[in-house]
Amino acid sequence: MLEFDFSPLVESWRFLALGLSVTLGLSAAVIVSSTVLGVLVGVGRVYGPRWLRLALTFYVDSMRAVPVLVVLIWTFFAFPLAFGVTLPPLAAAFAALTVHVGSYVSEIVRGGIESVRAGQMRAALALGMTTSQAIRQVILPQAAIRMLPPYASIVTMTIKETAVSAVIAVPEFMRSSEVVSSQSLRPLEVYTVALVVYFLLMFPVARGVDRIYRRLAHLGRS
Amino acid sequence: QEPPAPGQSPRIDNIRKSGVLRVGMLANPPWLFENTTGGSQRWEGPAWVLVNEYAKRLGVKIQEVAVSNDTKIPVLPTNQVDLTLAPVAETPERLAVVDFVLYSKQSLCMFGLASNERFAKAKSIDDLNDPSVTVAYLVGAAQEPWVKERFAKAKQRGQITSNVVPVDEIIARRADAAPVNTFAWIALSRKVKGLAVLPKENNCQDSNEKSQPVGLAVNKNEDVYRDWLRKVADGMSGPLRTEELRVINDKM
Amino acid sequence: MTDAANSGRVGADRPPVILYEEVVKRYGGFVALNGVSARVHQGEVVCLIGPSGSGKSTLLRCTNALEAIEGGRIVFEGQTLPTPALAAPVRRRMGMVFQNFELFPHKSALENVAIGPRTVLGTAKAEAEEKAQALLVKVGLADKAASYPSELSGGQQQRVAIARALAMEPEVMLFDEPTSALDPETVGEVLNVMKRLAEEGMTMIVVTHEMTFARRVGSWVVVFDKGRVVEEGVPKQVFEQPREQRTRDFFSHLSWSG
Amino acid sequence: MTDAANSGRVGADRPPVILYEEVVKRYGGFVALNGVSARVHQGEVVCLIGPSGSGKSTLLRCTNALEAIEGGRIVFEGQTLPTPALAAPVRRRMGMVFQNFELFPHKSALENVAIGPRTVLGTAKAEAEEKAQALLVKVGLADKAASYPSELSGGQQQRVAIARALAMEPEVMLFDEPTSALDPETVGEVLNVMKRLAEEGMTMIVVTHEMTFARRVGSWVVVFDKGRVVEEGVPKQVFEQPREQRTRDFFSHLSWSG
Amino acid sequence: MTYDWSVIWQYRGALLSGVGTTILLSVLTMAIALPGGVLVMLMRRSPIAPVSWLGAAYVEFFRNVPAILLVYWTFYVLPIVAAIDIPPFTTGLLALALSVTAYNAEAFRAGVGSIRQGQWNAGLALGMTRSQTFLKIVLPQAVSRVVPAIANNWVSLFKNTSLVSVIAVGDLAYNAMQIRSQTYRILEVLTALAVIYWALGFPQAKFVDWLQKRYGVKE
Ligand SMILES: Nc1ncnc2c1ncn2[C@@H]1O[C@H](COP(=O)(O)OP(=O)(O)OP(=O)(O)O)[C@@H](O)[C@H]1O
Ligand SMILES: Nc1ncnc2c1ncn2[C@@H]1O[C@H](COP(=O)(O)OP(=O)(O)OP(=O)(O)O)[C@@H](O)[C@H]1O
Ligand SMILES: [Mg+2]
Ligand SMILES: [Mg+2]
Repeated sequence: MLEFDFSPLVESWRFLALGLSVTLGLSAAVIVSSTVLGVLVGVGRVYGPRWLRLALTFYVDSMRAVPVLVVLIWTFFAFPLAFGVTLPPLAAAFAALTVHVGSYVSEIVRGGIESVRAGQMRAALALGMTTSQAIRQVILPQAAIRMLPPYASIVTMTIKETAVSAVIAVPEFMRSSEVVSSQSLRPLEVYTVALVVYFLLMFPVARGVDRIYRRLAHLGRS
Repeated sequence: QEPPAPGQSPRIDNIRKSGVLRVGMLANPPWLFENTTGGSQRWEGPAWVLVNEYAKRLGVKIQEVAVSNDTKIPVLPTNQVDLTLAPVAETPERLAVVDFVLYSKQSLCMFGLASNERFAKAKSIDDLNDPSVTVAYLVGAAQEPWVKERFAKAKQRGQITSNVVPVDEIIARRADAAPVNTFAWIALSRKVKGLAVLPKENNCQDSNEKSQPVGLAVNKNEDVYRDWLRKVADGMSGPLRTEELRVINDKM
Repeated sequence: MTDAANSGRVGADRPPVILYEEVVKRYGGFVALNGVSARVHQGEVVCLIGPSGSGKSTLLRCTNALEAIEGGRIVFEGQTLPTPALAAPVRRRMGMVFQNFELFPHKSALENVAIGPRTVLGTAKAEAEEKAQALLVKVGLADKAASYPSELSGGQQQRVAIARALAMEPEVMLFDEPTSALDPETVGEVLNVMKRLAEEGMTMIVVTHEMTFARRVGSWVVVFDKGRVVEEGVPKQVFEQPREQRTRDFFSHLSWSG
Repeated sequence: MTDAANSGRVGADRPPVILYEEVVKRYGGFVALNGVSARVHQGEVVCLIGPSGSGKSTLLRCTNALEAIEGGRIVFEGQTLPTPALAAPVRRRMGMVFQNFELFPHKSALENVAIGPRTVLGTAKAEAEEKAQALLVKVGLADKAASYPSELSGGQQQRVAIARALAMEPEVMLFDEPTSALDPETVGEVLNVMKRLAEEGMTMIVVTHEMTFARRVGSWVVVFDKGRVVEEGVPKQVFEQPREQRTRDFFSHLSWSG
Repeated sequence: MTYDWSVIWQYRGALLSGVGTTILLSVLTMAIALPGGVLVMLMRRSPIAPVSWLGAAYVEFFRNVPAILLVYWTFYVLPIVAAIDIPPFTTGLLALALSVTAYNAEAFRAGVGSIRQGQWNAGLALGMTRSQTFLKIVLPQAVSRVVPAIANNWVSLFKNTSLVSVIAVGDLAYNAMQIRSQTYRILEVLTALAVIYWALGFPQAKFVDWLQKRYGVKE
């Protein structure tokens, strides 16, 4: 039975904190961009012309089929070959995660929109609104509230997926943990702490969104 | 050594034009040590000294590109970096894809838990080549082909990670023995108690197992560029050795 | 339509606000409207009655160009209705009230009433809200302006929905079973508001199962069955001397007399 | 309860099947039943009427021990009701019919009717289904045995629900607004079935907004308001000479007379 | 860079065996996580506070840690702190099953919760006990509503099996990494990996959509 020694973690706390801040920053950026992408794709899949719906469906289903790890490494290596531009690891991770998470967001957006009763669209149109006014003013705000609980899972999923970007050496928390573990030769301690840190990061997000949702739910119930 | 004149190496011309030298970084002490505990300097070690010399002579800045065990070689053919500074050992497999600029060497030892019967009863590294023994190695590292050949009779476990030493495999008794280079062993034995090493003589420092040169890697077929890098490295062998010893003594 | 068919019809001399000519609507193979001809004159309260599934709601949705028709035509103020995609300008001149209220749950009562003028007419916020408040007063909900739909009873929600439709100053109001989703006790408050509207001269088409309302407030009753007009006439005639067997059948199902 | 209060009450001489004594039921701080005392004799059809939220459904749920009460007691056939956890044996002696039918959507009409005896009494399949078929005949649905609830109209679903409750051969039937979720045209078919049951002597408690039913079929009417019994009496008296102002208020809200 | 796609054919054996392991791992994981999910869901619904609290804690924990760390931790740390030693495949299976159980429990809970209280009351009113009502009335209805969510979990699981590669279980991702490290044909290998996952996963995703249409909650 071995003793645990957490001192390398304590000594490297600044380095780890830097990694954590990259994790948080990357997660936040990916959440924002994939939300924008997801809303566009989701709205396109519900209201778009047929060819667009087919194309977007193909994109979404492909993303659901392929592990994020593969998307990530592929983006990192294929992008320079295809476009002749190298992407630094952070940018590659941002792009790959946005494309991947965005497809999941779009599914939620689509579900949210479709769960709003058809009568709401009719009521808006009956007032003389155009379809796009109705979508923006009536359908999306309600869909947004209904989307909150699954959206919380998306946020936690995003945080988890940023951890995978360690494979292309994005200097986020997982990667800093790897560096500290490999130089201090204390992987067990480091990864145990990482497990706890990730939990502490995600749990409040999930609970917090849940609480907000409970307060807002009635505004989305038509 | 003056860098080759313009027109001789497109790579050097590009580096000069962009003003940056793109360098793939991954810690691997003692050659490249990453400071994770604060302090003024992020990187130390002979590799870092060497790359600074390159940058100075070319009159450009260093642009760090983080790499992992999975990406340190492939970033070269895909032209994401101008050189991979992350210390890499020269192997025949790698030589098919990249060229090396060598400035050091390493040998391997095998370590295990002192309390592990299968490891404790082995007198020499050869005794580990036995069906009852499980040997761990790092997938994608230079040790991989060596382990597969040297311990052909043993059970093998390849670990996919950016670790330098598969110490978790040993501590968790997932494997009985694993390779470690002579320098890392010094640090390992100091930091993790209860380990033992083979060969036992002189705490494994004289091991000749899998002696192989270590250095940095560049894309293949860029001979002018590579040759200039090699000349500079050869000219600095003294200072590089000193820095290597300093890191071993101070940092590991 | 012969003059005889319009006997006793008030306002039949005026030009029709809405004219249905052989309107046909299909859903896949199912014929929901099977050649409907009818007219609505200015100031009339036309009540549509008939069994479930007979096509009453469908006719209202087509009237508001929420759905395209497959045959015949609907003329509104002398103009044939455009296809749904181009109908926004027409729709803003008709008010529509739905069975399930369809208030916007994320907006307060006041915002629900103001959103039409704000979004569609570009009315300034202050002006739209002032007018909305006046309409809430009119439907007896002056004190509920800040409440959200989830905080209102069914009857209150439906009155907000009426105010919302009125905010666009429509030339005609379409009601689709406005009281059938309500608690029996709150039906009255909504019918009272509708009655007052009728008395002010609003042109209205009302799909309803409230026979008392049709009889007392309606100025013309149209009986539907299987996507067709079975009978029409002034309420007194339709309710007391129905000409058609199908009308009598419908009435006999409707009121339980044990 | 004085004898005067029972004047004209048919069957008041027989022992009560259900007796409510100062029943109190709270939801958090909200008092849903605030000291309800009443009785139901064998063969009576007791109609509970009153405004929405007055506690009628709550009383029925407590009667069936689906909810625990906080004060007073409910006596069924001489025995105080047990807590909900122990009430299964009592519940099988009462039949309950819900506003939203609550048929089991994954079972056919026949299986819905047979599942009670099968699960609770352990009746053999063949026997249970034979009896279920007979009950479906009784409610006029002989040909719908194999249909699933989603394939039935509202009125048909409610009749299956009644048959399902009857399958347990209950001593009393509890109805909670059995027709208020129905299309106006199918209300009659359900009321007819209920009327026939009443005529066969079934003891019934009926929460209803169908005043015609209460007046013609009910043998005793209890008026609720704010968790209390406001008035009770034979239908003729309650409807024609209500003693209480609150009863009159309720009636005036209920029927719209413009 | 030139491409050499022959490596894919050359190593087809390893890739196929990886596919086999991936499928086997997914199937076994689900086989554990389905009853496991029901069990945890029942715990969460338990009237006994500590039991339901335990169920909730279980779900929250396993949904809020990266699966890759979970796999690592179960494999390397658990044997040390708990002195139990589980072979790699079993460990991967265990870690995945623990995590998928949490997701399944949530799906079941949502399914059971979506059944109206009225259905409970209807069962109880017939004289059924709570457990009879649950088994005969609520659960059968919940199951069909849960099918799409479970199918979705299955698709995620199928992809997440790639995470067990960190503990050297010979699944598709691990074998592909091995081939890559031996040939340095990273783009070819990764492309093949993506194509294989896509070819296996795409039909599954479509199937889930179909299930959703057929059995999804419509109310
Ligand atoms: N979107 C639709 N797709 C297919 N069929 C439809 C659609 N809308 C209505 N129908 C069918 O058209 C017929 C007429 O429906 P409609 O809603 O107009 O009847 P209604 O007279 O308003 O009945 P109710 O009194 O029940 O509201 C019904 O049989 C209905 O099933
Ligand atoms: N589970 C519950 N939790 C909290 N409050 C409840 C609950 N059930 C009922 N209530 C409240 O108790 C009061 C009585 O409800 P109940 O359903 O018995 O009324 P009701 O007379 O049946 O009305 P309705 O005619 O609308 O069915 C209502 O104000 C209701 O909000
Ligand atoms: Mg309708
Ligand atoms: Mg009720």
